[in-house]
Amino acid sequence: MAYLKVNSITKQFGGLVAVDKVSFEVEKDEIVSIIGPNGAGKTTIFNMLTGVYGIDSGEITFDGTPIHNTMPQNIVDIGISRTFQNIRLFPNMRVIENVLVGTHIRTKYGFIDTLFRTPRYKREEAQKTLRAIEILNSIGLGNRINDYAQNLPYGEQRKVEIARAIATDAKIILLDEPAAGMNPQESEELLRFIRELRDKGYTIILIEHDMNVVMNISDRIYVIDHGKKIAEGLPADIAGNQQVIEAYLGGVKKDA
Amino acid sequence: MDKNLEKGKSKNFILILESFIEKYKVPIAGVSALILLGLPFMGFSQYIMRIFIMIGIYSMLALGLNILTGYTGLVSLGHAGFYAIGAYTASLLSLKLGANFLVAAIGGAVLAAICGLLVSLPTLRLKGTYLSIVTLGFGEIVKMILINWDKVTNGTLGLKNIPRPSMFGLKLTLVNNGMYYLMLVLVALITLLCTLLIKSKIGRAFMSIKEDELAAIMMGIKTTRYKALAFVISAFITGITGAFYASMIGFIEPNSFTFDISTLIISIVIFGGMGTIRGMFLGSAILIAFPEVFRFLMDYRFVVYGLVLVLMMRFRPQGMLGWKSQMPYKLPKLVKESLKKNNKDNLKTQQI
Amino acid sequence: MSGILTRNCVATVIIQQLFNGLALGMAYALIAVGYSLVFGILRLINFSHGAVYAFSAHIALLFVGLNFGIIPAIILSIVLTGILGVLIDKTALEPLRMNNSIPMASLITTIGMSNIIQNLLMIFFNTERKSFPAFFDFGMIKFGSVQVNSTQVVMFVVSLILLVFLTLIINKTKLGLAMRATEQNSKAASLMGINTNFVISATFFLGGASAAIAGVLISGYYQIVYPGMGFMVGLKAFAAAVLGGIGVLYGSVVGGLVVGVSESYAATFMGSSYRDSVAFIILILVLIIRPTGLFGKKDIKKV
Amino acid sequence: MLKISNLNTFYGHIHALKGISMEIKKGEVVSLIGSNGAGKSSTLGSIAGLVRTQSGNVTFMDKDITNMSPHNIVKLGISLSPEGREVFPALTVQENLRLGAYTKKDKVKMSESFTRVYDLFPRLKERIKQTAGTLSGGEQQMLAIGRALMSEPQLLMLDEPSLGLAPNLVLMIFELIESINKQGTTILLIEQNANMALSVSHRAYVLETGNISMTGNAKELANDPRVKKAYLGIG
Amino acid sequence: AGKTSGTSSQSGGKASGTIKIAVAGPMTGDNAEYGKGFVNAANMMVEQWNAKDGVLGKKIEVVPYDDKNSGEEAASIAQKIVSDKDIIGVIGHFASGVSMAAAPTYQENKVIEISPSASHPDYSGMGTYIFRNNTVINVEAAAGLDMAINDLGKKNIGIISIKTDWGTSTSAIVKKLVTEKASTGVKVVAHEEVMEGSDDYSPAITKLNAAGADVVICVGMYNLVAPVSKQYKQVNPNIAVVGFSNAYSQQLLDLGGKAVEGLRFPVIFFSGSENPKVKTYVDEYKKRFGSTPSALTSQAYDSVGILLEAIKTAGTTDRAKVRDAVAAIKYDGVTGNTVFNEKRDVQKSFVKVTVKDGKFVEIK
Ligand SMILES: Nc1ncnc2c1ncn2[C@@H]1O[C@H](COP(=O)(O)OP(=O)(O)OP(=O)(O)O)[C@@H](O)[C@H]1O
Ligand SMILES: Nc1ncnc2c1ncn2[C@@H]1O[C@H](COP(=O)(O)OP(=O)(O)OP(=O)(O)O)[C@@H](O)[C@H]1O
Ligand SMILES: [Mg+2]
Ligand SMILES: [Mg+2]
Repeated sequence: MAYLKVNSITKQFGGLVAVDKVSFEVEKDEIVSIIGPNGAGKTTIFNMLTGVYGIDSGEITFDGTPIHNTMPQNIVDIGISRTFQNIRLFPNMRVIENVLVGTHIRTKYGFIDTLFRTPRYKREEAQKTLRAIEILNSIGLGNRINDYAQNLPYGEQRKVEIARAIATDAKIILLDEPAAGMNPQESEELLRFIRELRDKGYTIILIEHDMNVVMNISDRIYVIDHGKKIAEGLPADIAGNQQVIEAYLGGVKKDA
Repeated sequence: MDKNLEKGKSKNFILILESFIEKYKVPIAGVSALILLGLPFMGFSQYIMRIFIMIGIYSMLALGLNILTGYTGLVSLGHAGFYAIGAYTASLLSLKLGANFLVAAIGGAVLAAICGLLVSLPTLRLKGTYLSIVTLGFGEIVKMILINWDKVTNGTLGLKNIPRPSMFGLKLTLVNNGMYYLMLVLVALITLLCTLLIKSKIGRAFMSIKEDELAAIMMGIKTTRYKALAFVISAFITGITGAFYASMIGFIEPNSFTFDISTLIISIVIFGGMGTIRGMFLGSAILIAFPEVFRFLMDYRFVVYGLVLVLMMRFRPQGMLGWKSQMPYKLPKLVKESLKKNNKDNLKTQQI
Repeated sequence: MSGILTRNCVATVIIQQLFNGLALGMAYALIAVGYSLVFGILRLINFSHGAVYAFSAHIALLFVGLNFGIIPAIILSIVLTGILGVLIDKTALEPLRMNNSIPMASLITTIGMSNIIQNLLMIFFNTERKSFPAFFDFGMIKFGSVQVNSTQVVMFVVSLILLVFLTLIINKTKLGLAMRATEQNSKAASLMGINTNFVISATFFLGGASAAIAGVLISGYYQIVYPGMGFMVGLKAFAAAVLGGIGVLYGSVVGGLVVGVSESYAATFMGSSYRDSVAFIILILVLIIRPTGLFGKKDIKKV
Repeated sequence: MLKISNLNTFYGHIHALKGISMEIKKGEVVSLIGSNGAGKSSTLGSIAGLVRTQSGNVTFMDKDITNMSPHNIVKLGISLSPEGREVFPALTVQENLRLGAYTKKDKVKMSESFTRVYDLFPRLKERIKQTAGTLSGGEQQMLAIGRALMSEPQLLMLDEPSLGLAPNLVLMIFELIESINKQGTTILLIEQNANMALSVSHRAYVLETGNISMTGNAKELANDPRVKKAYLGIG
Repeated sequence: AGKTSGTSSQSGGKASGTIKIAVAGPMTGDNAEYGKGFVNAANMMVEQWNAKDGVLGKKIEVVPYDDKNSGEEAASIAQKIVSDKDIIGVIGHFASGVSMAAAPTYQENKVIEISPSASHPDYSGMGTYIFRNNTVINVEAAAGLDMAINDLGKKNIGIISIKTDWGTSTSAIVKKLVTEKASTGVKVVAHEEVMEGSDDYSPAITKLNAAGADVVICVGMYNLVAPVSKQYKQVNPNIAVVGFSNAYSQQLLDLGGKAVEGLRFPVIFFSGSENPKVKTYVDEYKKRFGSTPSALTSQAYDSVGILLEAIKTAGTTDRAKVRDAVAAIKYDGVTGNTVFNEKRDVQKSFVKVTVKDGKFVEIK
């Protein structure tokens, strides 16, 4: 059975069917991309996966257990973590604190430990801080740990968000347009980083409009249009798929 | 342009100030402790000593509210309610059951905390203003209960002759400065409590809720639980302060706990610098001392007081001491050690 | 206590109090609208509103005292109170907006403003209760055993007209559209060519003017004026505004009426000492069921 | 048409624009490229009056508009589709667009503008009554651009218009830029996708940490090795 | 309107050439009128003494203190007052609760507190230095009730009382007194407590009216009595209203207008009195402050006189001796003969007053 299995999920807003019986599967250690025109329902799928929206019908199973009735605050615990299409950091906290919040659920000390600064508190705080520094180093923000998140340029803020998602020790990471607002060089770096993540054993689902990123990195691609899945397959198949070209990619690229 | 250069400087100034404090923190702490402990011997009148105690009381109240408003972002306009609950419960425990101060104060604080929980539970879904108005309502409802529940609270007549605390067989009063020292102990304990909480995953969870609740939820933080916790801790601190206040003043009535008290506490929090601990002391020192110092203004006293609030917000909206730390993040000791070791290891491997 | 009352009496009392409550509620609604307007545009609880309301009554009284005649006095009061609203914004709040300071700073500013206005009123008008002319008393109107005070009818009708008028402004005029845009995103609004500071000032003017109308009506009803008159009324009107869904004008009306009527009944059947908290008890119950008040819209923020 | 000289802009202590000067002639498409945090958006903000400048000045059609308030600048015929979309979340698509034409009095022209925007973005027409806050990211971007077009400005400033748009729409946006330029609108463009931006522009400025480091003909810049390396991801 | 013209001095510490009297009460806030009245009265009295070379050859000075009518502020001020060695005594504070919050500090530091307004039975029991120059509620309650039952001949009594310490205690006493007279057919048909500062009394009135009250005993200040009379007369023009002495002030007439015609209440001070002492006092007060002094203001006036007289009798500023002199005093002032009993309370005789043609007149 697939690692993450989405079976015919539907979401309606009033009369609008934003996601219409969409099914897909993700295997462990895969990078799967979801692409599709604006308003196709991609972000909505992420919101359903993470419990932000309840699903109207269908089911989602992760590692064999159904998760579609899980509250959003419990999704991370199960092992799914995400970034947002519009960056949502904790702007007045430092970069390292942002990432430490990500480690929150993996930090087990309690109220009493906090008040009495028990060895357990000290040990765990140290462990998690080291972990946060390690993640930030690996994403290239090692020199930024002391900065307040809001003072970072856009591209770096995106990276902090990814770092924070990784810090939850999630097994699956959902990235919603991580390369938006990055220039070609920066998205190149990002590409490298996402690959590294996969190699370290993370499973990644990616929403992205930057075809350079999508085609280079994805193991498989699903295409959504008007809430429905219209294609799936290897990058090369998708790039050549007539329906996808019409609905999404548009005419011949000018600058290919 | 000049103005901005100045701004740049002031930023540097904060860094310099902070490094200075960091460097000399032991002597600074020592001297402040000495001054605080020595105040009663400096020949101040009882009236002045009483103002010091009031400043201490409001520092505690501000510290309590700061947990909720400054760190968690939940604006309470009804903290006078928790204050009243602490004061009344403790007073009743000592008047009717003869409980000693410690027991009475903890009783008051616990009941306030329970009320904090009760207020928070149904209201945690509420956002911003909606939450604020509920807390405001809570404060008014507490007052109504105090007024109408004559049998227990003695209604508008209030409670009189609330005993002073006695410790080790000594009755603490204003005259023997016992109340002053008890205040210092309480302020120290509450400050410690706040500091410990803030520098932990609990504090970070509070702050993340303030910054972006949805993002916090998506990080797996059980925001409802933490918001309730913030309420409980805040109410607990406020309740204990109420108990102390009652035993200091000896007489409480429903009108001691009006909406004005709630707004005064929140003004102190913002005036001092929301989300900082240092600001609470300065904020209460200024706002409590102000009406006393400016008694000579007579009728205009509270006009000027209002003016001070307005001007302060105009020129320092982040509060007197409300700057964000410019110092590097304080890494836990263990982390620093292991980072050092790693560096050395790296060097070694490089050398080899 | 109600054991003393006979059944017939109870019915009379119930109806009588309904009228009392409705008139009072309409007045709350008018004040609530002021909170709602300002909140609607700045997301700010304007704590100075109660003091502004008290100011209006004193100004009217001042001009009555100077023999201006009641109608000119009222008009002057409405205009001057509107201007006071604008002044509060221009002197204290606009600079804060320019600095992009935290919302709490504005809140404290309005608390400070409230202090200033109320204490100045006390200095210039003294604290004692002063008599205000009953300028719209046309005697009692009887319906069977129930008597309705003509002042109550006037209060109800005038308030209603005013509220309809304000609702029209907000929903049907270009100014209204500009107000809603400014509320949503003032930066974008200015990029659309909207003079946001003007729009905000206009809102404060409307808020002040409606407070003045409420002030004059209520003063004429009770015939009492004093500097502290705005405090409790202000808090309850604020509760009414939130109850109805703050920022929604007709919500303020319903909220005001609910508060007014329930307060009257609570005072009658539970005792007057309960009246001030009823508003809040109802408010809390409503908010538990509907977190944004009766008619409030949820904040739309897409994930 | 637009002239900026020696502009300095600060955010608190951050010196975001360090004395930049540039000029845009009527009928041109000029793009502004530079990496994250270079000061591109700050430049547009300074022109539109959103950000106060400390020194230097901005003139638009020989009128000094330095530190004028945004709503007055809009009236002169400058329109900005800002970074981060900035739609009115609780208002409907229709109302958002209506606000775009706030400065216009002519009812007929306004309905023409509506038709034009809905033709460009049929998706917006489908969502006419939906509140803008619930639109998808890309739909909001369309709305922001559409809204900027509503006032039929003389100078249109677009801050990363292609952000979050699907590839087909990105192509459409660039076609749109060319076509409205042909109809006489002057355009100032910021794009991360420097490649495409340069391909539709006449001239370009390169911003580096608050300074203009290069300027010139768009085609020439696109072939400049430094630009290629830093912004086009080539080499 | 009245102006406070006291010279205020904040200097504390060493004894100097003047004798100081503190006047403490609300100078700001909702009840500022009362505190200011106290200060006006004190200044008038002190100037008279100073014109005659003060007391013990020293000038007298009035020092006003603002307690905002809050117990907390009062306690703070009390500390400030007791740390000024020149202050012999305090005239104030205003509300019973506030006076009681400050009393322990005065008692501990042996400073005389004479409240012209506190009426709570427990107040003077707070200590040997704590005096009251206001009638205790019981006496006044009996006087008011007497007017309702005997003078007006009413039997169905309704009570509206203000929910403060004073209002609660007074109305309880009135009720008790009525029960004692139950055999004569008098009864309390309804009792409604109202909140201070709520201007709408219609719920209470509706209930009293429905219960068939033919006389209303209105336990509150002028700011309760006037609106209640007004609102009640709209519902029942024939209702009789009886008030208490602290409703006695010019504002009652201003505010009540026609509605307070026929209102009756007992007072110990009557400004329209033929007594020449009272007449000169009232004229002088009117001249200086533009209004008629209220009962409480006049009691403050006498309180200052009592304190100064006691200092003179004691022949020293030693507070303990002055205290004894106050306790033993027989003072003939504008509010009648003042003698403190062993509980440090006063017993005074009442004058019955009613409102006629917009004026207070004595009922003979
Ligand atoms: N809360 C909501 N209420 C109403 N409609 C909604 C809501 N959320 C999303 N929609 C609609 O559902 C559709 C899908 O939105 P979604 O955000 O999933 O698109 P998307 O595929 O992520 O697009 P983009 O690439 O532009 O981000 C859109 O047309 C949007 O307008
Ligand atoms: N509101 C602000 N407060 C403080 N600093 C800011 C603010 N806006 C921008 N900055 C800073 O000013 C500099 C220039 O920012 P600007 O947004 O103009 O860059 P940009 O070139 O548009 O970058 P991006 O490609 O990320 O949009 C950056 O260092 C940024 O951090
Ligand atoms: Mg999306
Ligand atoms: Mg930018």
